[in-house]
Amino acid sequence: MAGELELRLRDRLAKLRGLHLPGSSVSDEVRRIEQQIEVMETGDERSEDEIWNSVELARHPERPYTLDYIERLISDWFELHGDRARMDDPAIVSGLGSFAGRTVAVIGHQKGRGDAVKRVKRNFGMANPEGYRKAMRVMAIADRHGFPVITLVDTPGAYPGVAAEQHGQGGALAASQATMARLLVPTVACVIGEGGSGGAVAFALADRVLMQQHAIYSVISPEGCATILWRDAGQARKAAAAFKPDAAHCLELGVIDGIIPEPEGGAHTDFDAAAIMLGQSVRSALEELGQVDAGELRRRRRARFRSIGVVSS
Amino acid sequence: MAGELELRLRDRLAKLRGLHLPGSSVSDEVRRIEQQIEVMETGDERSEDEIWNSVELARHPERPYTLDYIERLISDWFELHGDRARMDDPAIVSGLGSFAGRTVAVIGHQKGRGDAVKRVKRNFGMANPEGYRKAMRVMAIADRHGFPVITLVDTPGAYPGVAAEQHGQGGALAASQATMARLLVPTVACVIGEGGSGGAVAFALADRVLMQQHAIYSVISPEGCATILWRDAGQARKAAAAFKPDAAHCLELGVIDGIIPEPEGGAHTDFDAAAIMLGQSVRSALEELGQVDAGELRRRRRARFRSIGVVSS
Amino acid sequence: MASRIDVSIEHKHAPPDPSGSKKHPNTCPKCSSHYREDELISNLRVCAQCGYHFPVGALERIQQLLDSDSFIEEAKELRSADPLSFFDLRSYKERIAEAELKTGLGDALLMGQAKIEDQDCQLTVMDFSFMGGSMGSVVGEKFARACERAIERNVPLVSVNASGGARMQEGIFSLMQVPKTVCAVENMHDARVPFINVLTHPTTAGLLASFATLGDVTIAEPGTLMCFTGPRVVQQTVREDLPDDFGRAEANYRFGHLDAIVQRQELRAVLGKLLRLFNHGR
Amino acid sequence: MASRIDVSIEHKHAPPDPSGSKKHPNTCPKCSSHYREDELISNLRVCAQCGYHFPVGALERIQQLLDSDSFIEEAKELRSADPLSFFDLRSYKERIAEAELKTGLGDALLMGQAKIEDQDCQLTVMDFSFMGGSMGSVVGEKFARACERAIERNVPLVSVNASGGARMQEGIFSLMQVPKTVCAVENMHDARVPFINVLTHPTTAGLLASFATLGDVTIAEPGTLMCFTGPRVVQQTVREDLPDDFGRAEANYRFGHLDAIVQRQELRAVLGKLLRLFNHGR
Ligand SMILES: [Zn+2]
Ligand SMILES: [Zn+2]
Repeated sequence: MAGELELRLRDRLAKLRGLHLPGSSVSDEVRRIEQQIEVMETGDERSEDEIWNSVELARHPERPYTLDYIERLISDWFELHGDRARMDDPAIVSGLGSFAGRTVAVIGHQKGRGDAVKRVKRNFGMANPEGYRKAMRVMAIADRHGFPVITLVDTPGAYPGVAAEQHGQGGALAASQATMARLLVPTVACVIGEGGSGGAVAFALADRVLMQQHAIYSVISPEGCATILWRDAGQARKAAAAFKPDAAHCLELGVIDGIIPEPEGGAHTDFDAAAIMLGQSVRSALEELGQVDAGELRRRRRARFRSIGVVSS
Repeated sequence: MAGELELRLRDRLAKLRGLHLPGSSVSDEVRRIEQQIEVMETGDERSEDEIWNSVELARHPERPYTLDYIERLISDWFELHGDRARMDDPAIVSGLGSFAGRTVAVIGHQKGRGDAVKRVKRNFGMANPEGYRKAMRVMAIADRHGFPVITLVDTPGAYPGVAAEQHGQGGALAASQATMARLLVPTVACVIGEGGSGGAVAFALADRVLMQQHAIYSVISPEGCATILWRDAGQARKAAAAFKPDAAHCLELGVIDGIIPEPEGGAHTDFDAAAIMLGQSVRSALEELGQVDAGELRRRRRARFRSIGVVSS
Repeated sequence: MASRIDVSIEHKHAPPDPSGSKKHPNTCPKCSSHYREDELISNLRVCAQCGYHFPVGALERIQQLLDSDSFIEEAKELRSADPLSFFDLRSYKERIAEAELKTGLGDALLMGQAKIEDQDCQLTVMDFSFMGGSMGSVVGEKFARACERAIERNVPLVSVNASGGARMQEGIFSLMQVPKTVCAVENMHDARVPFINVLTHPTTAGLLASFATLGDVTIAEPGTLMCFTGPRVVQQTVREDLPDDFGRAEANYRFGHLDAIVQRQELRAVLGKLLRLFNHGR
Repeated sequence: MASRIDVSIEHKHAPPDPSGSKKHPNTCPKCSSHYREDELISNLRVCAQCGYHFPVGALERIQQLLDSDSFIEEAKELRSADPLSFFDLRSYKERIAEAELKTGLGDALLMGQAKIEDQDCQLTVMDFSFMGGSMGSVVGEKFARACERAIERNVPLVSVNASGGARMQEGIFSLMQVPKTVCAVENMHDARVPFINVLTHPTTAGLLASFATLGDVTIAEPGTLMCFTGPRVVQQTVREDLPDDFGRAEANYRFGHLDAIVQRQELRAVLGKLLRLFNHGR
C-alpha cells in the first residue's frame, strides 16, 4: 500500500519545496510529509495482532480518561457545565484550567469507569448533541479570551439515541467542527482512546491532531465494520486489520501530525507516566502554534484539512 | 410630569449642540431630543380613556399581525423555520423577503386569529426560548449577508411555561438582545400591537424603534400591574393610566424614535392602509440607516440604549 | 401625572420564604435553628445545621468576598430621579428614602474597584433588601458604568446579583435598563474583558433577561431562585403542580444553565481561582 | 496491504424501501401505482397517485432544476485513487468502474456552473445510485472545489444531496472528508457566499455531520431520511419502537432542523426565489 502513496507524497514534497511562499506555512506541510515518508520507510507493516492489541488497549476499561489527564496536567481546574438550553451532558467534560503556566480550555469525551451505574452515567463517552453544544460554548469563551483549546477525543461515537437524533445530532457534530474551524486560538486535539467517527471528528478539527500510541481513529468501529462486512460483530479483529485504525497507520496517511508515546504495556499501566508524555506533546505543540499569527493559524488549519484525501484524474 | 423631564432634555440638547464630534451621530441624538420636546409642547396629556382605547386597539382580535404585514409589504417571502435544536416555535415568524427592492430579514411575534385552535397554535404570540433561538439564527444569516433586519413586536410577553423556564427563557431573551447588539446591519423594530416586557425587548434592541399609533410598550401588562397593585386584574384600566404604555408617552420619554400613524379607528379597520403606513416608516428608517457605516451603526445603537434612564446625583 | 395609586406594591418583592410563615430573620426557615446575629455573620449567614443560605446584604457580602479594605466604591452619588413622579401607597421618593435609611445604600446595587485573593477586579453587588433589588435607572446606570470601568481598567467584572426584576415605579425606563445593560456587556465582550456572574437568591425576571445570563462564567449559590417568570405565575398559567425545585439553581444546573452551584463558604476561593484563570490567559 | 474481505458491503447503501419488498423501480412503493418511464420522467418522478417521491439521478436532477443547457460541469476528470487498495467481494476499483458504467458518472457528486431561473449559481448534485452516494475523497474534493469556485465566481452554492454517508472503502480518508468539507464551507461563509442545501432521500451520517447542515437555508424533499444514525442502529440501541416518521424530513421539520419541506414540483421555483433573494441582498 505504501508504495503508491509514498511516490505521491515524494512528488508533493518536491513541489512544496519548489514553492517560495511568504510565511512558514509551507515548511509545516513539508515537515509533516517528511514525517509521513519516514514512518513509511522505517515502519514495518503492523500485524493483525499488533493492531488488535491497540484496539484492546484503546478501549481498556482501566485506560486513563479525560478527567484522569486533567487531574494530572491541569491546575486550578474549573469545569464549565451546560449547553444553556436543555441539559448538561456528562459524556463531555469541558472547562478552564492552567496548563504550563497559562490558561487553557480543555474539552473531552468522558467515559465512566467502574460499575455499570458509573459507566451509564457518562453514557460510555457517547455524547448527545447537547454535549457538543456545551463544548461549542466553551470554545467561544476560549476564543474570546485567547485561551488555547485542547481537546481529548475518546468516544465510540456520537450517541445513537432517539432524542439525540431529534435534537440534531448531525447538525451539532457539523457545528462543532465549524466552530473549531473558526477559532482564532491555537488548538490541539489528542485522540486518547477511541476516535470513533463523527463523534470524534467533532473535536478533531485542530491545528495539531495527535494520537496516543495505542489510540484508534476510524470511520467506523471494528464491530460496526464487521457487522456491515460479515453481518457478524465477532469478526471485529479481522475488520480492524483491514481498516487499520491504529496511530501508525493514521500518521502514515497524513491524517494525524504525531504519535504520543505510552508507557510500556499501555497508558493504563501508569497514569502518571502517560499524563507526562501527553502533557509534553501538547505543550510542545502549543509552543509551536504560539508563534503563529491568529489569522494565519486559522488559514493553515483549514488548509491542512482541505488537503487530506487522495484522488486521481 | 413633563416639566422636570423637559428641563432635563433641554439641558442635554444644549450640551449636545455644544459638542462638535466627527460624524453625524450627535445630530441623530439632537433630532431625537428635539422631537421629544416637541411632543411635550404640543401633546396634551392623554386621558385615561384615550390610553385605554390604545390598549384595546393594540390587543384588538382583528388587529393586523406580523404575517398580515409581511403579506402586504414583502415579496418573494421565504419563511425560515426551526432553532436547529428542538423545535420550530410557531409564536415567532422569521424569514427572508424583498422589501423596497432589496432583501431583508423579517422577524416577528405571531398571534393566531380566529378560533381557539388557531390562537393556541400560535400560543397567543407568547414565544418559548426556542422561538427566540430561531430568531437569532435568522439574525446571523442576515448579518452574514448584509440583509437589514426588521422586527415586528407583538407579544403579551415571553411564555410563562414550565418547559420555557427549563429551557432557559431568561437566557434566551438576553441572548436575543445581545445578538441584536452585535449585528452589523441596519435594524428597525416596530411595535405593532403589544410590546410586553422582556418578550418584546428581545426584538427591540434596534437602530430605530418605532411604535404604531395604538401599540403599547411596557414593563408589565395592565392586568399584571393591576394584579400587583390591587390584586385585581379588573383594575387594568386604572393601571394603564398610571403606567401609560402608549406610543405618545414612550416617544415623550425618548424610549422610541417615532410613531407610525394608523388608519382612523385603528389598524384593524384597514389592513392595507396600515401596511402602507408601516412600510413607509420602515423604508425611510432603512434609507437613513443605509447611510451609516456598519461599525458606526452598531456603536450608535449601543450608545442609544446606553443613554436611556433618568438618574440624579 | 401618573394617577395616585393607593395600594402597596411591596409584596412583589417579598423574598420567597420556604416555610411560608413569618419567622425571626435569624431563624432558619428550613430547619428552624435559631442563631445570634454574630454567629450567623461568622458563619457567612449559612445555617450550621442544615446548610440553608440566609440572604446577605451588599455590605456584608463585600466583607465576605473581598480582600480587606480593597473596595473602592464608585458612582456612589447616583440616586433615582423619579421620572414618573410615581405614587402608590406612598411616593416613590419616599420609598427610596426609606430604603436608603434601612440599608445605608443609595440604591440596590453597589459598584467599585475590588480585590479578591489579590486579583484585581471591578465589582457589582446587589442588595435585595433595597426595594427587592429591583432594577431601575440607577441600577442600570451603575451596572453599565461598572462594565465601562472594567474595560478602562482592563480587569474582570464580577457581578453578585440578587433581584426581583424591574423597578415598576420607573415604568418603561425600568424595562429599558434591560437592553441598556446588555449593550454594556457587549462592549465588554468586544474588549475581551472577563465577566463572572454570581447569582444569589433570588435572581429573576429582568436580571435573567439581561446581564445575569451573559457572563463568561455563571455560578449560583444553592437554592437560588433563578427564573424569568416566578413559580406562582407559571403555576397560574399551566394550572398544575410544579416540580419541587422549579426555577431553583439545582434545576437550572440540571437543565444546563449554570456552570456550578457554589456553597457560600467556597465562593471567595472559587472567584479567586476564576480571576486567576482569566488574568493568566491575558 | 488491506486484508482481502470477501463479503459485499453493498447492502449498507441500499435505499430504504418503505414496503420492505423488492418491486419494479417504476412501481410506487407507497401505493403500488405503476408508471412507464416517460410518465415518471415527465412527472419529475413523483407518483401522480400518492405524491411519493422516487429517487432521481444526478443528470435527471439537473434536467429538472436548471435552465436548459446552463450546466457547465467542472472537475469532471476526478476519480478515486483507491488509497487503501481495498477489496471486499470485489476490489474497490472494480466497484468504481461498475458504478461509472451504471450511472455514467465519475463519482457520486457532479459539480459545475449553473443557472436556475436565470440566476447564476454553483451547483453540486449527488447521485445515490453511485455507491450509495457515499463520500470518499472525490466527493469531498469536488464539494470543496465547488465552494472555492462559488467564492471565485461570487455566486451562491446550491447543493443537492443524497448520501448514505462515508465511503468505507477509503477508510479514514472518507472520515476526513467531513472536516475537509466543513473547512470549505467556512471559507465560503467568510466570503459571504450564500449556501443553499437541498436534502433528498436519503441524506444521512457523514453528510449531515458536515456540509449538509451548514447551509444558510436548508430544505428537503418530502419523506427524506435525514439522520446521523440510521433507524435500524438506533432501534438496536434503544430497543424500543421508533416513531413512525423517525429521522424523516417531516420529523426533522417539527424538531426545528429544516426551513421547509418542498415538493419536487416546486423545487425549481423555490430555488429560483432563494437565489433572487440572496443575489439582491448583495
Ligand atoms: Zn437550617
Ligand atoms: Zn404512489
